[in-house]
Amino acid sequence: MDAPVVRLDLPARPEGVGVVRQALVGVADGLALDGTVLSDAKMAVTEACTNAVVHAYEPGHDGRLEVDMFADDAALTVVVRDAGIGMQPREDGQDTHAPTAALGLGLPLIAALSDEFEVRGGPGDGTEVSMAFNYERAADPAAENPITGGPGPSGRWTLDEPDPAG
Amino acid sequence: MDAPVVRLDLPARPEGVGVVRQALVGVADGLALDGTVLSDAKMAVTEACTNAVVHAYEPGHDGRLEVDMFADDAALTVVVRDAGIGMQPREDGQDTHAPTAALGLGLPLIAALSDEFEVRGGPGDGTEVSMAFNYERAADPAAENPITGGPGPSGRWTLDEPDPAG
Amino acid sequence: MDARTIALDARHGDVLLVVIRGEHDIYTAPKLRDQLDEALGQRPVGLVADLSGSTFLDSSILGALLEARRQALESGVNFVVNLGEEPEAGVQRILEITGLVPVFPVVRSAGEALESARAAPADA
Amino acid sequence: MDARTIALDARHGDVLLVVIRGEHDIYTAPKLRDQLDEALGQRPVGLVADLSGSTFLDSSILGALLEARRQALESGVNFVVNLGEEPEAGVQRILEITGLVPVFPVVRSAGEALESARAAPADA
Ligand SMILES: Nc1ncnc2c1ncn2[C@@H]1O[C@H](COP(=O)(O)OP(=O)(O)O)[C@@H](O)[C@H]1O
Ligand SMILES: Nc1ncnc2c1ncn2[C@@H]1O[C@H](COP(=O)(O)OP(=O)(O)O)[C@@H](O)[C@H]1O
Repeated sequence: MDAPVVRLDLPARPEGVGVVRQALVGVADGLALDGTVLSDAKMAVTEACTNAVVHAYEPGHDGRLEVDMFADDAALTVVVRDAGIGMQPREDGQDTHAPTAALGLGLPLIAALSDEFEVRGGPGDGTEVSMAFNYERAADPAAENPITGGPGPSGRWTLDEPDPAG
Repeated sequence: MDAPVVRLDLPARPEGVGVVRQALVGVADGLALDGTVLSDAKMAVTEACTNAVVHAYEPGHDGRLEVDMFADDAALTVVVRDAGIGMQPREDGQDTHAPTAALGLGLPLIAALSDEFEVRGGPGDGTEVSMAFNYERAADPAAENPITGGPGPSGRWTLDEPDPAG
Repeated sequence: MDARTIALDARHGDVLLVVIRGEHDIYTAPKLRDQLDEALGQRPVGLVADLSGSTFLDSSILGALLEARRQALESGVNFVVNLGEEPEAGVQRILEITGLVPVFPVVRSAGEALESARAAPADA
Repeated sequence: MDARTIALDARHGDVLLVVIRGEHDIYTAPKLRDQLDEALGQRPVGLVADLSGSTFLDSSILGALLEARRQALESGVNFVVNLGEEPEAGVQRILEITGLVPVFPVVRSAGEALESARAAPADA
């Protein structure tokens, strides 16, 4: 993709998430993006940035958060990247750096609100989440990737088990 | 200055100016910046970015615009940088890449709305404009660096001649 | 960005309102948690999270609201979310696609919110 | 960002309004120039640039407005800027620090704007 890229590079801190979201609004403004698509993009990008802030780096260690936004004829693509610990296999439902009560809805929301998404990276490699938001949608992505389940007793979201027969 | 920096790197195009301004709003939000200071910063940063878009690169050639924002205890500093032709000595009032009717108020506005500013770079070196916005102002910078003159017959702003006696 | 405010409204007798305006995310979630805790600590009959003036909420905010709901249920406080009559589209959407409208529960006006915060039996 | 719109309001007889809402800068300045040109091309008695709903204007926009004012003066059209009764602080500030309030001239209400667009002699 050789579309010109808007890149943000900022500290992976809570106050940075709003900076990215505001910049996204500015990019969308130049594209005359539809209201629902913009609002879905704001939410999905917020969740991806929040994950970099919350999960990627050791508490107290300031890592960077890098975000690329580029527009082609059909979609706005946003890539959120960190150089942190990478997605770890979960052990007994506990997260290395999770604060009190990470709800567990971030990736499900990203799946439900983007028209296409990809998560790259493994332990030690950092994490890169790429999300595309089509200007014209054939269907509501939230209907295609619905969020199932509900709040569990632990405070974390409990997704419904996929039906092995379906 | 080793404060963590929010960096934006984007094409020097008209639609990019709003992206920078929106990101600035996001940064200000994390700093709980005073309304007047924010509104002055939005204006000054807009003018600096507009200059990079309008003057730095040959028409049709897409250069980059780089913006750093960092906050210390006393001020928010914004640096706007391009890799373009640099500030040129003006010849007979004509500007190399100026579009119809560049008003000539950009640098005067930057001077009037920032508490401190600096322009670096010469022909061929690109241009870097650094502006500081104090959280608490001792005086209104617009009173200290007032904009003089008015619209001239050519469409460009005509600044009052500085009084050689003063 | 719209002003981000979180405020306690105690002008409704035995029902407390936590009023959430503007954009909220991980940056302001701790403040919201504190405000909700403080409100619950006052042992009101009901607690309303008023989202009618909020323009953006993410999953950190949903997490804070769900935690308050859990504590409210435990201590017999009626909990309800007021989305208002003209909610911001994105705020409505996150509540709908997560299926949380009947869970919180979500109502659509201040009047309805006060009524169910006063009257509803705190069932689990 | 607030919706950026530039619209022609032709419901006031011989006075045309160009209504500028939201944030405007170099990106939308060409559209504003076109709209102002089009309005002047209709040879109205007066032309009002209505900034009462605008939340941000930079020097590109001032340049477009000054150019329209110049053309209006040349062709005997009364030109006036309406800032409204509750202008955005930043919009008011750029007009004040540039000393342009008496130049355009700037008035503070739609009524005043229509009145001076109808009545004022187009002096130079
Ligand atoms: N950028 C990241 N770096 C490291 N781990 C991550 C990152 N993003 C997500 N994860 C892991 O994936 C899990 C699920 O993320 P998510 O669905 O967003 O829920 P939540 O963030 O609320 O836990 C997280 O708990 C965390 O373990
Ligand atoms: N980033 C830049 N690159 C090259 N030249 C510049 C740049 N910024 C300003 N200039 C030069 O300085 C002049 C004055 O700039 P300014 O005061 O902002 O007025 P204007 O942009 O309206 O002409 C410009 O006309 C241009 O020649």
